[in-house]
Amino acid sequence: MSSTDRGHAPILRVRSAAISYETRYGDVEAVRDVSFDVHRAETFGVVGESGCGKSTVAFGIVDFLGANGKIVGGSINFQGRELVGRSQEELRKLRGDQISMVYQDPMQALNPSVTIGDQLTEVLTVHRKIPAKEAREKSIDMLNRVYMPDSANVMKRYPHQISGGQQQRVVIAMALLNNPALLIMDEPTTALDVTVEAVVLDLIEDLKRDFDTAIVYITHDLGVVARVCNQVGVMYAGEMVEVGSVEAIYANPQHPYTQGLMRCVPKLGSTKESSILYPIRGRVPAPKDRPKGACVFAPRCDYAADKCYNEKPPLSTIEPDHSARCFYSEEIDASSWTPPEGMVPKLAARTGGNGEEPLIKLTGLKTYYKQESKSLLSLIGAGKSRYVKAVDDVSLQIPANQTLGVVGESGCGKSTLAKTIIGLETPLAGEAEFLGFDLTNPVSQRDVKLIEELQMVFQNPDSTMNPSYSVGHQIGRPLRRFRKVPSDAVRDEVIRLLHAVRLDESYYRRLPRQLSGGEKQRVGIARAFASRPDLVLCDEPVSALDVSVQAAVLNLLMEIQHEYGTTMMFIAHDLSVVRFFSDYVAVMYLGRIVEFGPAEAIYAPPYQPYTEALLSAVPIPDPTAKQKHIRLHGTVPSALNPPSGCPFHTRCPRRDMVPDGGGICEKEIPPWQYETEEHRIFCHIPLERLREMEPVVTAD
Amino acid sequence: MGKFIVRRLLLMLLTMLLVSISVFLITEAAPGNLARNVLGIHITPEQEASFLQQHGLDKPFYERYLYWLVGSDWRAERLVNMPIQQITTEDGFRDWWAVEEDGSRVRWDMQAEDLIVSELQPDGSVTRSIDNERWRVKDPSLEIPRLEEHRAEVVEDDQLAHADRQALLNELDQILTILSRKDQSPEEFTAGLSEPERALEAMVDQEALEKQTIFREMAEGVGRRNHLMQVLTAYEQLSGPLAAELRESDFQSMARQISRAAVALDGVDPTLEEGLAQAAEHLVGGDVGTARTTLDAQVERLDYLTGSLRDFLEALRTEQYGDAVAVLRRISDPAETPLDQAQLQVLPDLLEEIQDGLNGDVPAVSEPLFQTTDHLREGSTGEARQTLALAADELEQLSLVIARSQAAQGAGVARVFWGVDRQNRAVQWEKGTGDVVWRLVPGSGWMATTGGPAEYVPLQRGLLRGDPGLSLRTGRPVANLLFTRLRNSLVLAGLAFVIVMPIALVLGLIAGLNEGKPVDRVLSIGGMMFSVTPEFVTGIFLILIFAFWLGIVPGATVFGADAPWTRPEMLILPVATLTLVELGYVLRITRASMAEVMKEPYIRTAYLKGLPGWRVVLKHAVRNALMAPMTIIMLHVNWLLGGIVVVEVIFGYPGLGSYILDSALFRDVNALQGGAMILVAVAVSTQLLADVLYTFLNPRIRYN
Amino acid sequence: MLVKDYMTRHPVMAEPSMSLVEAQQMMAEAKVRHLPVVETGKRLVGLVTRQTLRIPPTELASLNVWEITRFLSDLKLEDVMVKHRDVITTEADLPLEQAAQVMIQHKIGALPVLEKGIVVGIITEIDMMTQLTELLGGNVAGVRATIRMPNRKGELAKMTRAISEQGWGIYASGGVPTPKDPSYWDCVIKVRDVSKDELLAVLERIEDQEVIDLR
Amino acid sequence: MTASEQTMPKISAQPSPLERLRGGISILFESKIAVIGLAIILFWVFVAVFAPLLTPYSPTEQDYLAQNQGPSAAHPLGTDELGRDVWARVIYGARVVLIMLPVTDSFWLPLGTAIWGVLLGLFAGASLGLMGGYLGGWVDEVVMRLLDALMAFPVVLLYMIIIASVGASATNVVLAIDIVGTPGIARLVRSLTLDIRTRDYIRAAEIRGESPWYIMFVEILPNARGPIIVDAMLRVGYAIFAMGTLGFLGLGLPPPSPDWGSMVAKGRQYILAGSPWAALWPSIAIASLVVGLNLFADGISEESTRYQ
Repeated sequence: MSSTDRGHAPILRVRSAAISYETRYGDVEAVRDVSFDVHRAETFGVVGESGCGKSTVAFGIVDFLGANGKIVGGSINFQGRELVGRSQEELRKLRGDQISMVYQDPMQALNPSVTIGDQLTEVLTVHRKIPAKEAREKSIDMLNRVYMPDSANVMKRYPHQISGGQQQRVVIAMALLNNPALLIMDEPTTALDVTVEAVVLDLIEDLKRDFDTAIVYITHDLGVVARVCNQVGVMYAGEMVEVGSVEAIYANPQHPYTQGLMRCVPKLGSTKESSILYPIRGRVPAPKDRPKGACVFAPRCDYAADKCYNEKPPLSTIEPDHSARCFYSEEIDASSWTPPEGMVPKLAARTGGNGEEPLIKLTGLKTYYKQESKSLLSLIGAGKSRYVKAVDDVSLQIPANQTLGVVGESGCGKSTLAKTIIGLETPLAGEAEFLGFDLTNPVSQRDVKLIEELQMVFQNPDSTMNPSYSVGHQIGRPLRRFRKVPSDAVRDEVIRLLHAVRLDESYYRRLPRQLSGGEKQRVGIARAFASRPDLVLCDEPVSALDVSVQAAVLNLLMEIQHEYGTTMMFIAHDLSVVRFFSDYVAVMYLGRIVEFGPAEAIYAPPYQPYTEALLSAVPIPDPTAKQKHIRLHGTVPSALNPPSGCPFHTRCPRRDMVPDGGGICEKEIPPWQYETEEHRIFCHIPLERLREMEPVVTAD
Repeated sequence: MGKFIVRRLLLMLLTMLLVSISVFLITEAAPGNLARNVLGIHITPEQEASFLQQHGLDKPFYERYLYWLVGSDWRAERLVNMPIQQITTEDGFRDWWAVEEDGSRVRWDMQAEDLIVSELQPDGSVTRSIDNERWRVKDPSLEIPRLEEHRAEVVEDDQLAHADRQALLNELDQILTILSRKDQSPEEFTAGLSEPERALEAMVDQEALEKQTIFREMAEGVGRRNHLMQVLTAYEQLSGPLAAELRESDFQSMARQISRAAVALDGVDPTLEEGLAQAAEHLVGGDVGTARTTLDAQVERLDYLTGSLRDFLEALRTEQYGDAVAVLRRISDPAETPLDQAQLQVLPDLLEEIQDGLNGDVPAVSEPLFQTTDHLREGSTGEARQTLALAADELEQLSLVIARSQAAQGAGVARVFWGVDRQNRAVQWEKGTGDVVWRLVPGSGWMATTGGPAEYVPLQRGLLRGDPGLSLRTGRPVANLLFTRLRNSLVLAGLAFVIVMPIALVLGLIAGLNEGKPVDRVLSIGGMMFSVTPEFVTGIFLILIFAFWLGIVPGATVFGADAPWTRPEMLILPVATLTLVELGYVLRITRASMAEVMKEPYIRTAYLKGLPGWRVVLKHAVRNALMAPMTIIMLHVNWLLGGIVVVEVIFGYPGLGSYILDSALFRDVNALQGGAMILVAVAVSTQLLADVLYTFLNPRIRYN
Repeated sequence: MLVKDYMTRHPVMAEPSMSLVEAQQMMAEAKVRHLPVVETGKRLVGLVTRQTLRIPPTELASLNVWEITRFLSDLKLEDVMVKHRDVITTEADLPLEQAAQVMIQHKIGALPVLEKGIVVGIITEIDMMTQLTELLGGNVAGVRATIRMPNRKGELAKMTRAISEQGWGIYASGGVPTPKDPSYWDCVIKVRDVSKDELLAVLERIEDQEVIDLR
Repeated sequence: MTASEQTMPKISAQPSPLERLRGGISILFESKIAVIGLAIILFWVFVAVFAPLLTPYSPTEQDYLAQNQGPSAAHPLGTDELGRDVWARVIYGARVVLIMLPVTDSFWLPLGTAIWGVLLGLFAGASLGLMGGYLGGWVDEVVMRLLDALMAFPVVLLYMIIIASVGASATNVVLAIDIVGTPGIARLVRSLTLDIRTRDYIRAAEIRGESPWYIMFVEILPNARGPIIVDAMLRVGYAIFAMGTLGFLGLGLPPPSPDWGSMVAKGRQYILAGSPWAALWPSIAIASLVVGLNLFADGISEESTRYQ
């Protein structure tokens, strides 16, 4: 269809739009000079790091910028109609009718105290003035259309009563009810697990085709863009620096920022031996600090010339469907780029950990949470308590100096496993041994010698540091506590650590609120390594960071690990990152490890069916890559009451490969099958059948 | 949901339990004396003890708390060994009765030695009859040593006539024999004891015993009234061991008494008169030592003049009748008492007072004394001596009878009976033990008797069964007044609530919608000012403005406990005060909540769905925005209750708050507890209501 | 080949209260010639086309230039549009050719597509033309052959068999009765990955059929 | 990314303490209501500190010739029913409220009754809240049940019972206000603790093997200080409120101390008799000081949340 549609005028045409916010520092231009077209049945992706003005563009389209935001220039033309300068009442008629939005966090976006049915039907009754009954029927139809199970019932429920993926479907159904010409999706899958994300992305694709809707898709995830978008606009610091078809941009990024972004993201299958991540130096400037009359990216650009600092580059067309805001886009060739000095992590080839004694060894570890039942009996302490089997029968070992990656969907017990090892949770059963120390007792009962050998890097940069104390104090605290250095040498040691995480001395006295997310994370790493631990647990250390910062932090972790010879356990939900970073990988599902082995073995057949499903759900930042289409249906069962037998049998897409058709999966816990000594798979399907599987991803 | 409510109700009960225990504990620890608060500061320690006993306050803390909580009737039933029932009389009082096996309702009182049973007739009238069958031997193992001791006393008692003593000992021995037998039922005891006891009873002359009281009262009366006696008492005090504790005012009154005595002796004995006058002067001047020395010289003379009648009175007061007889004989003996002119001036008056005090109740003694006075006045000393001797003989005879009666009475086997008295208490009556019991008898004040009620369990149904007990201050059931007061308070609070809620919520929503705009500023700062100004200040301002300066409404509410609605205009200012304070509070909460909700992403969603502004506000914002205020307002009821106390005090409104304040200041624990329980119940149940409401408004909780 | 598959969804639409000038601007911007006029909820109330917007000069003749400006700026779509009852519409589930017939019959260039009175799309001559080109493979590179064959059973099969025997694929095909000769059909096919000569050689071997055009 | 994120200023340079102080003051002056509140508070602190210099009278000095008078040159605010100077009593009353706590006749502590009425409760409440919130489990359960029970007491009842049982004196009033205030503070601190304890830096401290006390008082408490300080400020206002109420009910400072509440209570009896002055001025004093404190706290918290 696209060939014919391109002949039509675009549904949405944005030209040189600029949006400002009034602040106490005066008007700050959050977005400027943004131009793009969105056509019928086409998805226009807006990518960029946080703080680049992506969402502002989305809200600017419908002029819903809050009390202090306003469109200060340019034109936003919707189906031939200029939207800038329209009255709110006119815009209101468009919103929800011709232009709909889908938001990042569906739970937040749905009113918690109004039933889903009411929230859906009111879109129809307000815009269409049709009888409630008819609106209801239409709503149910639409819910069915987005593959909502039991849709008539869902209408009566409240948002919290359905799962996150279903909530997102409701939001999508709500957006589509009036058959809008334009759908704006603001990070619609960011809050979802990768398997759910895959299903929702499929759904979006289906709907786009069936409804001919033009979609503006905002995301920070290059993989998602590659999967769903036709056209891409890359935003940086409030400007659109590159626009083009998805193929063109991925194959041939022209703007240095786009190139930088691509180099930050590990490809699924790339390893730290085979590839290097190159972070973009510096960070996104705050709106008020953006250079004026110059290229906004110049301060971070490797190609920046004098001209870039003195003149603002126009959006120049390279190919018919591809333009970039760079003076030198013609000259720059991404493939001949050489990293600047100091950006390449200094990693000598490490001696493999094979054959070495395992540093840590877990055998049959179980950590259950007690769940207080809400019965009356429990008031007097006689209630029957049930257990959430957060970690169930986990056995693994990490060889010294190696990295174990742990992946799985949220709630699979990754974090609990880490907490158990570190001593914040006490296991119910099983053995855990670390260099001969017992790890089954809580941290409060552990010896200081043991405590200092186990440290942790946390996920959320905003909460990893105590806002009340300076950087120096917080890095110094473990040094003082473990008496690693004499107290008069603490300062020097802290500064040494700061240097180790690429921060200079001036950070010593800074308070956390004066740091950016990446810097906080670096301080968190410095703090974890201060006591020179043997084992560092990283609990999603980069998942809250922008890609360029993520690359920097990953590099840093690798370097420090290399320098200190530390063993690591790396927890993440991003399979590409885990693959990139780890030597060994454990895949967890519902508290159990379902596959364990060297990283390269996990990402190649034979797969445990869950691993296969995970891999095929990962969005790959390459529009040409072929990926198997395996989707998990239903939701992860409650860990309070996990399925009998194989925990995965309720959702397993490969049950037909089991000889008896899958009956055994419901009854018996699967055996560990050893492909190699190190690679084991937790499945009833015979290894021979598993080996017949094809690789999930094949590059074109 | 049901489970949740049950859970909350249980927690509420738990809270109330904790509160009631702490109120009990705190009032327990509080200094001050309830008996004095109720009866005035002049009561004697015995009376205080008796008061505490009668209200069950002598019991240990936990026992009282238990009775208060779950009632004492079940315990009393076990003690009385009969079912006990509360009935409501026609005039609205609640009476406790024991229920006999045949179903008739009875209760008792004790008159002298007799148990009187009152029986409630079906027509509501009450018949009374003697019911001594109920007495039970207290406890042989305790009685035997007591009786043996008594026997020894009887053997020693020189006041007893020989024959009486023999008869007494005879019966006593019989009783002891019977009591010493083991394994007898109470009935067998009663049967066996009846004969010797009857014999003992025959020995008791009740009339003679009553005369003891007459003697004693006369002795005290004369001692207090007669100036000469007072001088002697004063002298005793001055030289006694407690002299150091006497105070200035005591000296002053002594001086007055002494100088009055001096005046009375005018012309009788100038030396004595002068001496006394001097002593009085010394006392007034504060020179106690000299006063005493001066008195020292006078006392012997005074004693001589009064013919040692002081000893006579003292003997009668202490029931040493032998000594009294001896004094009379001494005066009648010329060798000992010359009856000179001075004595003749003093003695007749004194004797006349004694005889007046006896008031003809003991004619055998008072008649001869009367004659003696006459003779003395006439100067015929010989005849006077004869009549005095006669009085002495009569007194001696009487003393024998009294001694016998006392001994016989003391020899009776102590009997006890647990029953219900006419003041709604379970009482253990005792007789035959000889203990003195003080009782507050309605109409005749404090009375001391031997035998009578010994232990009380005030009957109450207990809070758990809806009975908060009797007010210690008024003796009326707490519940009666509590509910009137509660109703008055509810009228006040309810009116305020009805006015406040719609206005405050609407204003709050308006302010919240216009966050940061002038209308919001005015409303929220104005609201804050009203809500943080103490109620009494607001009240004062309102009184000043509307009652004092403008004079359009009454400034105080003075009406009976009953009807707030008899003069509704009186309610205007109290309600206005509460309204202002609450208005600001609710407004601010609603505003904050509304402003918060309007920033929620789902409101943005609603706008982006293209809903008109009014619909977004009404359908999506208000319900969520009301969640917080509703619950906080409910929690604020607690606070409102406090405000009501203050408002009630400002305007003199007869509500629950002022009732509790008075009870707390008075330490009327039952009333305080009753009020506290109502307040806590109101507070906690509104919290429960808040939770239920919150759950209703917030489906997220409802289905968890 | 139903209307709903080929119509333009989310057509540009206008409100009755929109001024004539604005509507003209909008049509120019969005490059459309037909503008369904809808009230709240996309309920059709009328239709304007570029023609309807062209005010007949007779109406303006008596007015001076100021009056014309005012007249034009006051003119709303509801004054000039074709009212709903006169608008010819179609349903989304109709076959495409039926819709085309309606258009031919009424000599109109566009049909608003309704579902329960709500505009869900519009189908225009252009859409039809697009389908015609698609039908005849206008957008695909390849050899286009027009073959004249007798109007009887089995002739088309003969041809397709001949082509498929060569392992070629027909990418588009269409047939119309031969102009002025009802006993023959002219059939157009488009074959990819083949040279003209090869194709001609194969087609010429078919009996009773004649290649009349090859390009 | 939302609008607020957009406008969020990024502090990139390290400001000196002086600059930070100046920043704080500028935030304060940003809010007009905070400035007004501060002015009222400072006025009362001033008259309290310099009370002896501001009036020739003693607060207990009686003048039987001038009872229940209106304002005059000799008595700027009039006199009360015993002929005491109302101005003197009001400003000496401010002393008791704000700058000194009389413990015995001759001994007094610095900081006023209202301040102590918050400080002790703050200490107890913060400790309980931290323990309940951080340690959780049965400690939390016990602490919360007790506080719930305490909260279920209607406030005035609690005051009455406490004061009635321990007797009316300044220290006892302080004690009562602290006891009543403790549950509220504890709840606040607990909820803050529950939030803060989920932060990763707490986990970092835990895996360093820090003791619970270190975590509670060094890691958690400093981060809860903002809301606690604002709350404490409101509570000072509330303590004045409570003192006034207690005084009014006859449960406050024993006479003849210049206690605002009891001044109102006494003066009230003469309002309708035509002498409103003795009740009016202390009422205004209480109202203005409490309102001032609330304005200040409101302004501060509003400004600080706006530019967080």
